[in-house]
Amino acid sequence: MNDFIQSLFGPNGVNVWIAPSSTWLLATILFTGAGIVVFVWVALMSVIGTYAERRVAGYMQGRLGPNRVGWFGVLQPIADGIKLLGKEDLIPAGAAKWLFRLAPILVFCGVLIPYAALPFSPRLVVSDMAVAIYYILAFEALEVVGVLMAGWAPNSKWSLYGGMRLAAQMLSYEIPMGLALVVIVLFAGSLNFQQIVAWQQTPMMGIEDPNILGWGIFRSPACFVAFFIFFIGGLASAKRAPFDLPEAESELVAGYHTEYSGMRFAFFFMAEYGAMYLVSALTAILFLGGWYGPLPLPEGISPASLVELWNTNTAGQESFWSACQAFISAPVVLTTAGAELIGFINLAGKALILFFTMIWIRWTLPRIRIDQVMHLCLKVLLPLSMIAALGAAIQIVIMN
Amino acid sequence: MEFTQLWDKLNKRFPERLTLATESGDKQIQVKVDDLIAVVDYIKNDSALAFNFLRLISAVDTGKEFSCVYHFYSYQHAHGLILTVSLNRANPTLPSLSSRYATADWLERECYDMMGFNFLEHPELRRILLPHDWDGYPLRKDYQQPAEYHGTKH
Amino acid sequence: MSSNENKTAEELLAQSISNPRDLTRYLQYLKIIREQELSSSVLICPFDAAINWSRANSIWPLTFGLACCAIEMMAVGADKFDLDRFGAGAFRATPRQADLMIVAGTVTYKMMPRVKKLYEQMPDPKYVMAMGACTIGGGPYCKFGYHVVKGIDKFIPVDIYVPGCPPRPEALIDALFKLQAKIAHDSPLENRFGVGGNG
Amino acid sequence: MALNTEKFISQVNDLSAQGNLHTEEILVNMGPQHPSTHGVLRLVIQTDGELVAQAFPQVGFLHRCFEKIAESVTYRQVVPYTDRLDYIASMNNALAYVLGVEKLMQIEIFPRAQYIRVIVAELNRIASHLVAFGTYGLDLGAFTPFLYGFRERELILSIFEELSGARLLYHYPRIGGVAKDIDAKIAADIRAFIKTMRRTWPEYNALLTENQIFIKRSANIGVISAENAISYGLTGPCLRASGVAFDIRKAQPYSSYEKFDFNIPTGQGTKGQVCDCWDRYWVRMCEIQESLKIIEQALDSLPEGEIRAKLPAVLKLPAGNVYLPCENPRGELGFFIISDFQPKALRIKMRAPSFCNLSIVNKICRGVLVADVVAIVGSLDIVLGEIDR
Repeated sequence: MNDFIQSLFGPNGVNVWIAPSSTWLLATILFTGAGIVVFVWVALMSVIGTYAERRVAGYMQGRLGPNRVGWFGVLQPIADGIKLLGKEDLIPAGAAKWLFRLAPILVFCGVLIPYAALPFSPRLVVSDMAVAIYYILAFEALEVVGVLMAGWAPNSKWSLYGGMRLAAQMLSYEIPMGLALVVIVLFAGSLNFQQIVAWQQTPMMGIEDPNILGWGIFRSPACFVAFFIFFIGGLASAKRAPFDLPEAESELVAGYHTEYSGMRFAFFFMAEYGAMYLVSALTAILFLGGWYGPLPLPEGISPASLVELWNTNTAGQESFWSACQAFISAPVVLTTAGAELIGFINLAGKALILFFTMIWIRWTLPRIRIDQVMHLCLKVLLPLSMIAALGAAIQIVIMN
Repeated sequence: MEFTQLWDKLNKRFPERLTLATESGDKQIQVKVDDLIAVVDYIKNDSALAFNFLRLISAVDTGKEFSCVYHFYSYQHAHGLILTVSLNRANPTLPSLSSRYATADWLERECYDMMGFNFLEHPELRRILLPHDWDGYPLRKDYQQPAEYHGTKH
Repeated sequence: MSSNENKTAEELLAQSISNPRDLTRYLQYLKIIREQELSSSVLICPFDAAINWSRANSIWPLTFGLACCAIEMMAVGADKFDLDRFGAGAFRATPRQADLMIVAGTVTYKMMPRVKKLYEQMPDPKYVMAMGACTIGGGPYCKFGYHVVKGIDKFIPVDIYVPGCPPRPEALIDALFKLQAKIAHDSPLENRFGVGGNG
Repeated sequence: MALNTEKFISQVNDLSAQGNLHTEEILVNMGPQHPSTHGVLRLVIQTDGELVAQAFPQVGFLHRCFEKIAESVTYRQVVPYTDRLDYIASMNNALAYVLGVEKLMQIEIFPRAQYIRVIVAELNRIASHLVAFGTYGLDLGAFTPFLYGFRERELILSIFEELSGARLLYHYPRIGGVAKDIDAKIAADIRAFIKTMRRTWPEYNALLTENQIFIKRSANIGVISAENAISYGLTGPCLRASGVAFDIRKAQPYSSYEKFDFNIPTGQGTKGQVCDCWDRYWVRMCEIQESLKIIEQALDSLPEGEIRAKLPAVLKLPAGNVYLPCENPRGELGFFIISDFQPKALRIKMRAPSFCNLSIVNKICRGVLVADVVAIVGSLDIVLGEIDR
């Protein structure tokens, strides 16, 4: 049973803090708990996202965003959410009923599943997989299937256009985005996020602990180019700003979610902001050093699983309660928790900065046409990413 | 080119078939229905006149009879010309200018929609402003407002 | 601000009508009503209050500009009179995601079936605001306008009438407040399940 | 990168001819309620996938029977109805009507009233071009320029509020003069507006005009040749963008426009071919600068004197007809007034520039993408109030 869980969830399963090698039932409970935590995080991102989007848009357009609902308008997304919950459950007559209901679920899963491999801090990860990047890219394609379904199901011409446009857009941004990842993987030598961030901590050009200089971007010109290609591909995958063609407000009325209302539309809404955070967190980890950021991490202890940590620090305590207190106050646990927290602050900070730039880009740039998206991605970004990958390979051969 | 030179040139080209309207304000030239096309071709293609801009087609119901007023303008020579064609009330038909001026297509459809003029060889003469199942031509002097439309009282 | 306790329910009701967004005063109003067992029809259970509060503060209008009033509606959405402050700034293009249909401009007989279809396409709790004299009763085109519908309440139910030709942006924002007050005193759960309210 | 549509369409056709690719053209209804149709215009588009085969504009959803009303009310009562025709530039409509009536009555207008009318008409032209700038940006997906445009427009609206008491439909030009005089405070506000407008004009260029995506979306799209423009009766910025330097304020000056010097911006095809969407947009932006110059000159040389002529209570115009074209922000707008010595007009026919500007949509929207149809209709800057009358 043990090796089965470890094979499923990662080579050094031993340091996976929440998947101790114990019974199958405990694992499922813990993973559903983790799933709920991730769902709450995505919901929180959509709450922060809608609020930030309307306030930032207001600020950039010279007007105030929502500021009357609760303190400085903070309750505005909650009011939107409850209102959307209370709307009528409306399915158009000519729609394919089951596909119509399934589409938002698929889109939301397409965004939620990749969060399983996304670390929030050095050890705070649902499952630290060996093939994390591959897993994330694979399940992002699931979202596209959902949107195509949402495009076709309601039998309305506008959503059909939205779905077709996303298919064309997905085909064009996936390849350069994948190649941009190849550059990082070539350097880091592994698909696992722990190794990638560890690679960004290794000394570079003589500097022992290159805090910021060690980031992925500054490692080599190939990575620098790959960063921009990846971020543009990320914008296209989250259907944001210049690439928001599938739900083009001014051309296709509202693109693929024209016929959706109420809670189903809220799922599309949450999926959009979830995808935005996913892409910005991914860029932060791969190119901006993940949790190894400006705030220095305290010297964490050697990786040890939770159970091992528990046994050493609570030896000889009678009651469970005093064992917990001892465990919490144990110095080694405090430093580990401290490392987690600072790591989280580093990573989430960078991700939220990229989150803000996405919002910023949306409210400044006009939308580009669908054939220009394909031209940009296939004729400009693709050769660029190929050259970057080639450059990276040559650099590695030269270096060692 | 002053209106008097214009009038002489046209009169020379079409002897005693044009009459000068007598009202005050802008000078109008009265043209008969059947030589409207000839006059329009002449003033459009003649280099000295070169009226290439059909500014306005207005359908007028003076209570006694219908008349269709054309305003022309020439960008090269910067002079204007107004032609009027009077039609009988029973069956107002006149040739369409849409083959010569593309803007005439919509302007004539509006005259048909509002006043019921029937333009011959117009590509698709149907209502442009009012709904297709609207009965009557509103700008005629003897037009009565419909009591209700599709069930909505007036 | 005199303390709220000795205020009578009517005063608080009036204040909460004028300012439904203020959560605290609204809850005090509910507390007083429950204590003094006022007439049951006014009693609104907390769940209704929560739903009403969220619906009142997140009204998404439908971009549906017809004529001159549409330009004033755009001006209300712009910088000087920002409608987004009250949560009503997200103009949705599709009727499916809109709660409020602001009919801004003259409705003609040719446009009437479309307006009716759009109204029917909007999901429930939907509200209609007749903006401008033309939508209320034909406006300047009432006497001789053969093609103008004399007032949209002939074919769709209207919640709020905003007089003016075109009404000033302040009038439109005041109409939004009145609509919020109207929503704040609805009782969705009671209508739906007959529970809550006069329990 | 111009999408080579002919080659693409021919490929699709012979593929479908060989029977292995069955494509069907669908009719898409960019219906009367659509975020980017500038009001209640219905565009029935016959598309083959994203490629547009035909685009049929359908109008009449806002037909408010102006011409029937104009025959049923007296001359003075028609002025408020002319405000509601092109409701974004209502000063210019009322000015065109009032000038027509005064020309038929052959009465002399005081120079001060003429100058005030010029100032007010040019201010309204700037406000209309700001709305056109904003909605064109909105059509291409840029939300922020719309708000910038409205920010400056609010300054103009506050000036008009002091002048006429209303924000959008003013009833300010009256037969025989204007309603209220420009006092020192309003003149100072206008000068302040000119200063802010000159400061923020480069901001708009940075935001939209020089934006690469905007240029890619509007250059070489919706190209209208000069003959097509003239044959379809296009006037105003759409005509001038095709290279025809014709402006009624210069060609047939009215209301003392001949006293001011300003030049007429025409399309040079700086970013693509002559008279593509970008040129029409750029001609409007340059016209804002020209209007600022006119207002400045008019304010500096504002003569003293009366602002309104004494006219009898019931106006009886001599029998006759008049057509006086004026330069509206959207093109040549004029009222053909026929009177027969009655208090009410026999017939008033209005030339609507947007009506003719819109008629060319079907010709230039063939073989373009759906997104370009939106850009083309946006660049023509139509207002449905004056199309449907």
